[in-house]
Amino acid sequence: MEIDVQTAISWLNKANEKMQAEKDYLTKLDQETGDGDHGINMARGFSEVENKIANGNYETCADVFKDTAMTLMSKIGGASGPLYGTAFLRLSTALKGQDPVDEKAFAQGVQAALEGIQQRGKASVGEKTMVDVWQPIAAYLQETSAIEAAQLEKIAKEAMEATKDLIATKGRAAYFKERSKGAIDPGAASSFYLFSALAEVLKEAK
Amino acid sequence: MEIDVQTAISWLNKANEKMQAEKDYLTKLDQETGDGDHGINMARGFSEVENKIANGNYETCADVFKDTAMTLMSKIGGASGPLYGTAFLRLSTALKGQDPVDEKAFAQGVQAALEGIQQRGKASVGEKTMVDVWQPIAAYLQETSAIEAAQLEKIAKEAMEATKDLIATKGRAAYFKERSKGAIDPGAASSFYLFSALAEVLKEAK
Amino acid sequence: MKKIINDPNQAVSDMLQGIVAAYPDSVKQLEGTTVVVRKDAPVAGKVAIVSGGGSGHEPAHAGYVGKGMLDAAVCGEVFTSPAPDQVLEAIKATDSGKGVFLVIKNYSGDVMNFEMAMEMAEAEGIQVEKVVVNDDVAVEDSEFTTGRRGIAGTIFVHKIAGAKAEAGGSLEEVKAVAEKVVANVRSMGMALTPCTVPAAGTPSFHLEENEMEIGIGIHGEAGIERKPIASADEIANELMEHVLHDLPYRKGDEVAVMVNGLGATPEMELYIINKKVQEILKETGINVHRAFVGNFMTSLEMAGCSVTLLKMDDELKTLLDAPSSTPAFCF
Amino acid sequence: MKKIINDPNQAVSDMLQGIVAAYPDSVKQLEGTTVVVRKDAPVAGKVAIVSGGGSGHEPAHAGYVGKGMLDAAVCGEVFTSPAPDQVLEAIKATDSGKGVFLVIKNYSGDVMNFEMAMEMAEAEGIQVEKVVVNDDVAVEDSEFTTGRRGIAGTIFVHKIAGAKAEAGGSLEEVKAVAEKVVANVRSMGMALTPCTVPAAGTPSFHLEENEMEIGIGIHGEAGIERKPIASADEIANELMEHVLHDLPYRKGDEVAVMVNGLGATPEMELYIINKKVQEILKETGINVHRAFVGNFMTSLEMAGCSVTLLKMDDELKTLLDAPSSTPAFCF
Ligand SMILES: Nc1ncnc2c1ncn2[C@@H]1O[C@H](COP(=O)(O)OP(=O)(O)O)[C@@H](O)[C@H]1O
Ligand SMILES: Nc1ncnc2c1ncn2[C@@H]1O[C@H](COP(=O)(O)OP(=O)(O)O)[C@@H](O)[C@H]1O
Ligand SMILES: [Mg+2]
Ligand SMILES: [Mg+2]
Ligand SMILES: [Mg+2]
Ligand SMILES: [Mg+2]
Repeated sequence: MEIDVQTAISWLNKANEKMQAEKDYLTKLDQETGDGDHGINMARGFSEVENKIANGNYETCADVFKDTAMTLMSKIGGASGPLYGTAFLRLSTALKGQDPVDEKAFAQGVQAALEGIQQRGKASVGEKTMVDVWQPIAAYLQETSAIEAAQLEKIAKEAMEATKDLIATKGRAAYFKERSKGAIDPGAASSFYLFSALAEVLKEAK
Repeated sequence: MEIDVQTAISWLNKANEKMQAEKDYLTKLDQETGDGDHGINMARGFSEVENKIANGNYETCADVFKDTAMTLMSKIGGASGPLYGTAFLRLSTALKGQDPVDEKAFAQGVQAALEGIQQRGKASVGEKTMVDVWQPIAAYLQETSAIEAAQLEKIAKEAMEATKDLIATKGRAAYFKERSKGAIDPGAASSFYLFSALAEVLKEAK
Repeated sequence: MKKIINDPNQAVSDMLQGIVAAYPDSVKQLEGTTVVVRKDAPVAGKVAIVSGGGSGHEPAHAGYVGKGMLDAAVCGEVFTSPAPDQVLEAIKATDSGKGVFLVIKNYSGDVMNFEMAMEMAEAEGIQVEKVVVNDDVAVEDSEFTTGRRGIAGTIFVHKIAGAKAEAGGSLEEVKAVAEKVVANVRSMGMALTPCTVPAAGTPSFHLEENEMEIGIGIHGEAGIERKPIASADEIANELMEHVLHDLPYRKGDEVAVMVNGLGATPEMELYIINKKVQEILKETGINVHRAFVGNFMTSLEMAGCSVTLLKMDDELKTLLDAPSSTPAFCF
Repeated sequence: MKKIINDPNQAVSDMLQGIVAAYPDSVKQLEGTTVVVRKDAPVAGKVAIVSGGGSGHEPAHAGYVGKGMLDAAVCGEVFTSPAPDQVLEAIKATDSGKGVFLVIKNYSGDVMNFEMAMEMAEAEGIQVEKVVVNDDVAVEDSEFTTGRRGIAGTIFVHKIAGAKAEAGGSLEEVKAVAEKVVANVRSMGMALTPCTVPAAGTPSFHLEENEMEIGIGIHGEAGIERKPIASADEIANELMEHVLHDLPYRKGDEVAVMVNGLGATPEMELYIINKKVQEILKETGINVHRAFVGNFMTSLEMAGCSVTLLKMDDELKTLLDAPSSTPAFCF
């Protein structure tokens, strides 16, 4: 399976659809362990991405993801803005000259994105952040020989749900210490929606 | 029937007792058409009066009422402070050299008190203020040959209740115009308690 | 009732100690009273400006004590005018021989108590003059009623009368300029929530989640009209319509503007109101000399705001812009 | 949700227009951004001070733009750090060639966005330095976590770094004195009520009528401990205990004090807290150089307060007392 410009655009549009649909839920999660703006932030950021790429004329996935990165970086703000922005920027850089993107290249791109998130946010696995979703996804993509959409979604979902039992040590949720246990991390949830959008697009693309 | 220093003191103590008991009710009335402090004001003022006169050594009713006036004037504030203060000051002045005070002298004293309230507050009958209780009481005292406690109380009570249907044109309640209809005027209610205290003391004195 | 207080009956006295403890170099409390005065009172050769009223309107009035504004603030119980003896103490402590000027908000209680103090002070040979502020256009003005309330426009009277006194104005001159402010200032307010007098313990009225009160006062009393909550722009429109047409303020006029929070309104919302107020003034062709946005005359923790306009002339501009240094009003 | 707003998604943009409309002679909004700058920016020969963060903390940060404090405030969405490009615009608009100093509150988002902007500015050849404020003692400080939050103590950093820059200090000198403030300032807050982000529409947490949160932040997040409401004196005691022991502040020290309201707290209550705070300092033998009581760093319409202490030395005293003229902080 390959990812071409159209798939990339469909992925981001689908991701936006999900962020809009789950806006209130993401905000509710962020009210529990943060400041109650994550859904608002993601909905704003991804709707700007959809607008941006609708007006573009793209020849490469790298260009799509670069515009995505710049838009997320400048329209989200908060903690998630620089993190998602950095992720897509690294993905873009890794995919330069790779069109159409094959599975291996994509896997390396996601690995680079994960590393970008970790450099920027200085969080490792288990700190109850979006890293806890990106890491197992990056690992799956690296190790699999053929991406299975259902498996991709399942891994993201389980990873997201596993953040529930963690105690946060990074991001705002860290202020709550033990009290942060029992709620899903909002950034992990939005990352799940991002990858579940990818899974759906890949499924349709088949 | 005569009013001596002891009766005067009992009257004020009984009035204090009622103001304390009805504090919340008076405040509730004032929340409806005013600023919600009348019960607090009256309870504070009359408890200071009780303290003040407990420590005095009085030979005349005029002196009791003068201390009452000064205490109400300096401890209540608001609209009711100067009004009740003026009332008791005029009562005191009218009763100078009249001890023990007979019914006629007392009636003239209350009339003087009413006039004091009206001079100070510039309200006439029907403007939904304490004047609407003091006026019929002053009239009854002037016209009766022997004060009947039950009758005194009844007149005060009916006068107070009649303020319910009035539209206020003086005091804070005036801001509500038509909306001030339907609630008893708080100052009329506290005036009723003052005269009902007098009625009870006169009954006991018999 | 959720409040950060100790004994509700001690709230005003605790507050006064907290005010004096905050600014020990500039103000003091007159012993045995609820009066806050400039530490350097009486200021030689200066007419003293004394104001006050019930508490619960902070920073009014103690926050305006200082150079260029008030010489003393007389603080009553919450929403209860202070008694005449307190006002008298303030007059006596601030009179330097040039006389004392009282700024009174138009409420039966304030007027009666301050006027009684005025009579007492005059009996002691002190020259006293007064102005009664009645800027609230929500209330009908009529000879036969209590008349209009004094609300946030009072701050402009403090500032301008204070500046006139600081500049060496006589008692008559201070009175004249204060009356000019009163003649040219108009306000109107609205609220989203009621407030609770500490000693009462329950809110003064009830509003549904979708309701607001238009024409609110500053004593927790309900307003003149209850309606569904409107947008900030609609609220600004409604308040401005009443205020503008009352004087009226006309094309070519120059005004000072005050967008005042009632205590629990985020500044963000006050600035959103200010945006529309300034747009309306621009459309009407009215020039803005200066704007003030913040909590100046509050009503405990009431959420809401008021809008005040003061029509300026050269004298008022000079006096409004004169330096003042008080905790709550300074430039 | 009861708010005086128009479209919740336009609240910040409406607010910014309202701010600029209020003070058109002293501030302006950089076109196409959410940045409020001094009208005379860049100020020749002066290090520029830039701060900012999410909105909802008004008067922080736009209210501190002016002579003696900030050159620019970068305003994000409500409780959301502004993006790097906005911060970069502020840096570019204020740099006079002497460099730009960033005052950042310690939140993952603020730190990341401001640091990215710093890198971008440096790439454009602009000298940029920063300080990260982390005064909130309610949060444990540890290498392995996000660390302490920046709350009301940030205002002291603005004032003192601003005064140093105004006095001609170099970028290194401004940084050094800002770091000194951060090293010596500690705060802690509490709340009686939550607040509601306009675009979210519901409160961020729930408190029962008899509950309060101790150790609250300024983003509508719950605190570190929930308990029954205590008296003002007990609240002041608890906050002061944590703050005093943290640095620690000791007998003979001299401090500046800030009693800060979170948005919906009547000033009366802040002064009642201040009374007890001053008593505790007196008992402890700590001298107060200066006290500030009011709304300086808010959290929308949250009811509650924070207490901040800053240990002073001669340099800090001179800089804190230096004149500043901004809408929200002036003397
Ligand atoms: N240091 C970090 N490293 C990785 N992810 C982080 C970090 N800090 C925060 N996050 C992620 O960001 C999410 C919060 O994003 P958002 O609510 O938009 O920003 P903010 O916390 O500034 O309000 C968290 O749920 C978490 O997943
Ligand atoms: N001008 C007036 N003349 C007579 N009575 C008045 C006048 N103004 C107010 N009152 C009386 O005072 C009462 C209110 O007293 P109170 O609540 O203690 O004072 P305030 O109105 O200042 O809060 C009213 O109910 C009314 O009876
Ligand atoms: Mg958040
Ligand atoms: Mg009343
Ligand atoms: Mg009252
Ligand atoms: Mg946020």
